[in-house]
Amino acid sequence: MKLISAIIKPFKLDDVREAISDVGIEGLTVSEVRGFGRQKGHTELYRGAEYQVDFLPKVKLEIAVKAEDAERVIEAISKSAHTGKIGDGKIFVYDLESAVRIRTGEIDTAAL
Amino acid sequence: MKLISAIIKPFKLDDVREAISDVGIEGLTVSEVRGFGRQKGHTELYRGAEYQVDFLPKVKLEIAVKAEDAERVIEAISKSAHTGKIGDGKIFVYDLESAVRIRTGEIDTAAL
Amino acid sequence: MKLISAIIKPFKLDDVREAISDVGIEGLTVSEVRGFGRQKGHTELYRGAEYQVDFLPKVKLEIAVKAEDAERVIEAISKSAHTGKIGDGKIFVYDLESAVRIRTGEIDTAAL
Amino acid sequence: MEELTALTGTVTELRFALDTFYFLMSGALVMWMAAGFAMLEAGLVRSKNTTEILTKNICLYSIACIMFLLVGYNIMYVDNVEGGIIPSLGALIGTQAEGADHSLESDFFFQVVFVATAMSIVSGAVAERMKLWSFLIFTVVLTAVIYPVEGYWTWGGGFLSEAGFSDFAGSGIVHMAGASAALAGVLLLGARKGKYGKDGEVFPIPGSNMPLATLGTFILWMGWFGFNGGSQLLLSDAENATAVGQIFLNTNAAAASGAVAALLLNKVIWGKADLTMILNGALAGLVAITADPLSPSPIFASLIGAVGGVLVVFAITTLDKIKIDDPVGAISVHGVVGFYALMVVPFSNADATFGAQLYGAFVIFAWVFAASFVVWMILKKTVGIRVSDEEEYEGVDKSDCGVEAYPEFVTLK
Amino acid sequence: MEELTALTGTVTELRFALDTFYFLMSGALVMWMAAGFAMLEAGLVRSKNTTEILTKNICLYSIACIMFLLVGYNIMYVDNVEGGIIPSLGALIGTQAEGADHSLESDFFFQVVFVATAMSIVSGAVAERMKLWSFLIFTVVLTAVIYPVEGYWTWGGGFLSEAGFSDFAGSGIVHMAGASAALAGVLLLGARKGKYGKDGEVFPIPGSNMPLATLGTFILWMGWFGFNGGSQLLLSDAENATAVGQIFLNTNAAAASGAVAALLLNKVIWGKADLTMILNGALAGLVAITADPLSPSPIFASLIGAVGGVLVVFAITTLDKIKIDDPVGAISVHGVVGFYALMVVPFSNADATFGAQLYGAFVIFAWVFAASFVVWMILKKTVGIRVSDEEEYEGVDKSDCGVEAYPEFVTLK
Amino acid sequence: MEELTALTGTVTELRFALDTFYFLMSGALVMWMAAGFAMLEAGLVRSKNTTEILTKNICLYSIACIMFLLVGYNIMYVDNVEGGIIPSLGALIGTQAEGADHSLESDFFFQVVFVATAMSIVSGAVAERMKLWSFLIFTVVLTAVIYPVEGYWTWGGGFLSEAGFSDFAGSGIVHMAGASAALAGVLLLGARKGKYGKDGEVFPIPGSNMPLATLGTFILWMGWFGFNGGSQLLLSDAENATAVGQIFLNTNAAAASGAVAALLLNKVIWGKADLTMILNGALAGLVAITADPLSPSPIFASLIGAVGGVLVVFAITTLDKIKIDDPVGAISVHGVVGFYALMVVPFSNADATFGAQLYGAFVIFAWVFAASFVVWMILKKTVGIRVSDEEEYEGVDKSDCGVEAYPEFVTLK
Ligand SMILES: Nc1ncnc2c1ncn2[C@@H]1O[C@H](COP(=O)(O)OP(=O)(O)O)[C@@H](O)[C@H]1O
Ligand SMILES: Nc1ncnc2c1ncn2[C@@H]1O[C@H](COP(=O)(O)OP(=O)(O)O)[C@@H](O)[C@H]1O
Ligand SMILES: Nc1ncnc2c1ncn2[C@@H]1O[C@H](COP(=O)(O)OP(=O)(O)O)[C@@H](O)[C@H]1O
Repeated sequence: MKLISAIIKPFKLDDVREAISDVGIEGLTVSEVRGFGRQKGHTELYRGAEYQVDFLPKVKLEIAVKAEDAERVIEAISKSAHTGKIGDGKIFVYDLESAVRIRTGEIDTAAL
Repeated sequence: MKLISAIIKPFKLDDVREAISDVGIEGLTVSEVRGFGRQKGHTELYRGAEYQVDFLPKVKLEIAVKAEDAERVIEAISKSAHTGKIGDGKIFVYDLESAVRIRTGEIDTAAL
Repeated sequence: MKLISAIIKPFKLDDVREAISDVGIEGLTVSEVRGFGRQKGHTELYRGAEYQVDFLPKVKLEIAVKAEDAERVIEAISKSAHTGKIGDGKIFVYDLESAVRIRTGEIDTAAL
Repeated sequence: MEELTALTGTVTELRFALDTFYFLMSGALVMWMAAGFAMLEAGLVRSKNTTEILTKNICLYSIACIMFLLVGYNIMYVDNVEGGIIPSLGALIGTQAEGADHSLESDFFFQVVFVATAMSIVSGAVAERMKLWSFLIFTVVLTAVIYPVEGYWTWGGGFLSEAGFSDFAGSGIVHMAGASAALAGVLLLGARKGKYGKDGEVFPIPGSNMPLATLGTFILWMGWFGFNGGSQLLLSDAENATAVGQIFLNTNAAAASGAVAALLLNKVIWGKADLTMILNGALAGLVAITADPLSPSPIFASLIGAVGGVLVVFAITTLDKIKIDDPVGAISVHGVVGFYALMVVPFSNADATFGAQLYGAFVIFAWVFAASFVVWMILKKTVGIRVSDEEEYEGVDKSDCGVEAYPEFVTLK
Repeated sequence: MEELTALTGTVTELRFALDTFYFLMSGALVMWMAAGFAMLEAGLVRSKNTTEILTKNICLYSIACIMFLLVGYNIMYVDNVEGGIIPSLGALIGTQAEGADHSLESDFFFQVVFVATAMSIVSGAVAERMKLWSFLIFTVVLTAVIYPVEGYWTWGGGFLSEAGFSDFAGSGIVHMAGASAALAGVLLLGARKGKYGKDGEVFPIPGSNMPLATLGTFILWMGWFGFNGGSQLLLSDAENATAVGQIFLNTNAAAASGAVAALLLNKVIWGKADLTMILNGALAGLVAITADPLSPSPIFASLIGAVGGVLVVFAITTLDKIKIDDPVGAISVHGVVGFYALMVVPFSNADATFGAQLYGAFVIFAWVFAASFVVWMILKKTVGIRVSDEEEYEGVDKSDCGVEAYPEFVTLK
Repeated sequence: MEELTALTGTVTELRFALDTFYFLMSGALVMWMAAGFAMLEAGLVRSKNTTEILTKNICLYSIACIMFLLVGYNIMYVDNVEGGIIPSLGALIGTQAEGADHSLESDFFFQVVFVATAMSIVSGAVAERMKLWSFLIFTVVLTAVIYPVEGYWTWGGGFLSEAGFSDFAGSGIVHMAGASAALAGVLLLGARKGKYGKDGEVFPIPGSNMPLATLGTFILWMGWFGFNGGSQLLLSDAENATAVGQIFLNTNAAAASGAVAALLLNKVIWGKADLTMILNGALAGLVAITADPLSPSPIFASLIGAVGGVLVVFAITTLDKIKIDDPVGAISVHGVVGFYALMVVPFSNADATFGAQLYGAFVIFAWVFAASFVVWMILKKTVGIRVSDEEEYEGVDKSDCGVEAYPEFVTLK
């Protein structure tokens, strides 16, 4: 099994979710994160002093998938999260050793 | 070493923490996440239009443990987070290559 | 490639970011987490009843790096996040199988 | 001579106008207290129950206005027997009396906002677990019948007023009455899940928004100038104007002392300044002076308020010990301190006696508690008064209102 | 005799003083409505657009005060022809008339806050997507010219007042006028991104802060006592004082009934108590009674308010169906219900006729809508009225103000 | 004849009643400013220091009320020598004078809320790093002694009033005085950690809640009608009533112009509309007109306010450059603009001279700054005035109050 972790632009979340579900994956976990990268933050102004807000709000998706599905999911994310502008984000893939579905006790691919 | 990542129902957090500490693990890191899975969100109503709030608030636990402890911790989580109702969540296990305790510089199992 | 995940004290974030960028790494992803460990939370008081707030606000950094950079980055974090007081946090290292830069489709080390 | 008569008429009308205006301004300030209760309670509950408590507050005010117009005012004030127990029944507000000091409509407006205050007290105590609709049905009964009946007994000229019971602006009639209804509800409702441990531990459930709670307290403090100041009922001559000034001064002094007393007590006992206790202290000071804001000297008023501020801190912790769960401290502030306020009147007001005060307090409590208990019980047996465990866990905003209070903010669950 | 003359003078001055004071207090309450609109709108937009809507609100109030002082008041009230259409032009507020009932300055103060109210209505409807600076330029024109001109037609003694058009406190002149300007803006502006789906779905965009929205409503409710109560213009004799009391009572009753009607309707249709609809219901009740808060009996006033509360719920859902995107419901509350308010006057006020009401409503709408449309259009063609897609996505707080409303809080984007 | 005498008596009492009522309403509005300061400051500090600033605000108001009752009012107003420097000492408020225009109690009530205003100014400037208890001890001294002494010099008939110093409603006596005390505190306290870089950079620390800050400003704006309007002290004849109307109009115009001036200046310099600057601009307009809200024409009042709005923007950025860290801009708004307000009086008020104004400003500043400096210094040497670095980092809410302001919300630390 693989764990795909994708950092994307927040407003792409719905598109990505749809794309993933189109390739047959229903489960995922999302968190609000802040990204630092080539894309720079913006300058804010407060009481006459400018300051740099470096971080950018991003959304992180974690999706556990069967090894054989990984390729398709990565592709689906790549396409649906793509805008071509800097800051589109990254997809990282790790090896997932095991998985448990708490409700049923099913394990590994059955748990996904 | 293993990294156990568990996605559970928020109101189970205290129970799970207790169960884990009962098997001798004291350290863990928690984050607020949103889950999408078989369990569906709820419908909200706003000014006469209904809409689906898909995501469900979940809590993600990350626990680094010695390889030999992994089994016991997984079991402790499985039991304490269990309600039997859909949406109980998942436990994922990864291989953890190395660990450092920043305060002391201790590494690997000594750092946990 | 390696994925370095560091849990640090929030007020050290700026220092750590600087230290990492000094060793040539520009990208990272940050999230707000809560830590439980040896460092205990604090007692709060509300309407005459004391209660223990166990969790401590921490910040989690995730940094994907080339395998050969890992050592240097870990050291940079160790140093810059260090206060010597309990609760300084942990650094965890995983193996990262692959990476994709969504904007360009570049993969693996080129994507970092 | 004719001119003099005309001028006398003009002056009489002018006094009527000023007294009416004074009533209307006071009433507007008391109306504003509805916002105060709404903000205070919204700040002291968890974010998942905030929309519902706001809904309850705006709806209870609205229902109180409607029911008091339809029957409540009539029950309380119109065509009643002097010194009686059972009021006459009827609808609407009657007709303007000849030679009245102010317009009937301004009187109604000033009175109606008091009913809403009494009901606002209830909403805080039963927050975070009571069904919206059962609460609203109870609101109908309290504002149409329960409150007007006991209001008649004193302010409407009923048997309590004849017995010498003295409650200037309603520490008992409004505040303790509201708290009595609340207590009956809380007893039947039980504590919030997770509030008390198996071994008697008290687990605090902090309110979600301190600025709102503070704003609510300031609003109430401001509105109370109308509440107490308007209760003099007349302003247009030197004696009455002076009295109203005295009332403003005493009301303010009592609130300030209540806050400071709670602050100091907190510092002594716990070493910290728990803001919510200080807010309750200020409100306790206000309730404490409400039974007689006119007779005490400013210094004595300050003392009365300070004792109120001390009392409320102990009341809150004591109620927690006996597992009476009141998220905002309403029973302590309005009930315990309301009772104390009644009992302290004879110290500065020679017309009041401890016996009459005790008698009045007992009668009001007995009636409101018993009547409320019956209504809550009927509701419990029929539609139910408590939300399901799951709804309580998820927050009543979702189940009752469908709208979250802060939908965009990430919260700790 | 001399003494009598002196005393008569004193009494006359005293009346003047009381009526002036009554105006000033009423004006202060209406000024307070500016805060109410600001909070209501800040609560009903998303957090990323909150600083900007606050900025718009405080600036529009300020601009309204300046423009109305410079030319608006003059256009509306000074040196105009009775029954005319085109007002005389001039600057500043003129001079105190001999034998006036109250001071000119207090009159100006009471009037100026009304202009701000009209403009506040606009800001809510165009929220979350209109450029700050275009909005402010429009504010200049509306408060300097568009509103004063139509204000002159009725309240300044122009042709509508001669035609028998009756609008006591401004359901049409203030509220429907504001909504007409808003409608013109919204039509040229279009809906917020993501509000309507390709297949006609309506995607709700929940407001970010319900306590603020509720607070705003309570503030408006309170301020409305000044808005309607002050519109009697005189207080200092028995008849007028009684009238003002009646107005307070009716205003309160209509608001309460509007809220309860919206609550019940929501329960019946959707099974839940949508707080934002209840808030809009209360405001609808207030708008509904504003065209004539004096003539109806309290019961009839309640009915008027209740129908307003029902109407607003249907108006909001209907506007959504035809894709008119109004984040706070301003067009429904002030426009639809404002029109209804005008049309219901003849039922209780014998001096009003349906014909004249329809005529007045039509004239006001036509003028304000057309004039606003032209101004918005010019702005659109020149500086533009809508922010870029990216700015809209990022939130206008960043692009227009540079300051986020809640910079420390983690929000769902 | 007897009837005439009786009627004259009635009318005299009626005037007394109206003037008392006017005082009480004005006082209630000024009391409301305490909530305004609390909300403004709560919005402009970080969330981790919000509970503590709320605690400070409600406690300082309360302490001010107690201390001014006990000794402050006596020092300021009772049994003093005309034209003197050292006031007589004594306790409580004295006795009602024969033939006074309004009740003594209403006078006290109106005066006491001014003291609280002065102290509220301090709390904002020293926010986010000063120990709660040291602050409260300072509050006792300022409200019991420092303020009453300088108050006596002008309003109590002391040597400054004799010297022709003119400060109608307290731009100097209240606002600049508060700012002087604040400045002394800030100098001894130092800047917040992380506010200034080693190389002189200014790192902004944005406030956590813009709607609260805006609400606070609107509350202050509203309350200022009582602050300035009530300072006419009399209302009940045509001249005074007209004056009060003029004051309302000018106060409103100055605030509006201050806001718009700050807006335009921000646009020109930085291209954005920084809401917090606009709020400060409105407040600067209010402070600017407070030294004389009666003499200027509305247009001139607008100018005065506009210059105030410009001044405050430069003052804020300048203070930052010299590393005087004032989280809410209190020293700029109340100090810098307060001084300017005093100096602008002679332009419209022929009775004032630049010499006397400068003299008065100097005396007030010197006294309040020096006396405060001494008190702050003693506190610093004994109990300490600044929290530890760790407490400052963690937020003073935890260390001082034990209660977080928004415990459920996830924030960026
Ligand atoms: N080495 C990295 N490790 C972890 N996260 C990264 C890394 N580099 C970038 N990111 C994440 O990806 C986001 C986008 O990266 P960025 O360099 O801004 O643009 P792009 O991906 O288009 O080159 C960043 O905001 C950050 O969250
Ligand atoms: N494939 C997956 N990858 C990552 N997280 C998942 C995955 N499937 C489910 N989850 C997480 O687990 C939670 C529970 O899953 P769900 O399918 O709703 O119920 P259950 O675990 O009872 O079958 C989801 O809300 C989501 O956070
Ligand atoms: N086994 C673990 N797995 C995951 N996170 C941990 C673990 N142990 C500690 N942490 C994280 O590291 C933080 C610091 O750990 P703690 O034991 O308090 O101090 P120290 O690292 O100085 O020994 C914790 O707050 C928690 O977030």
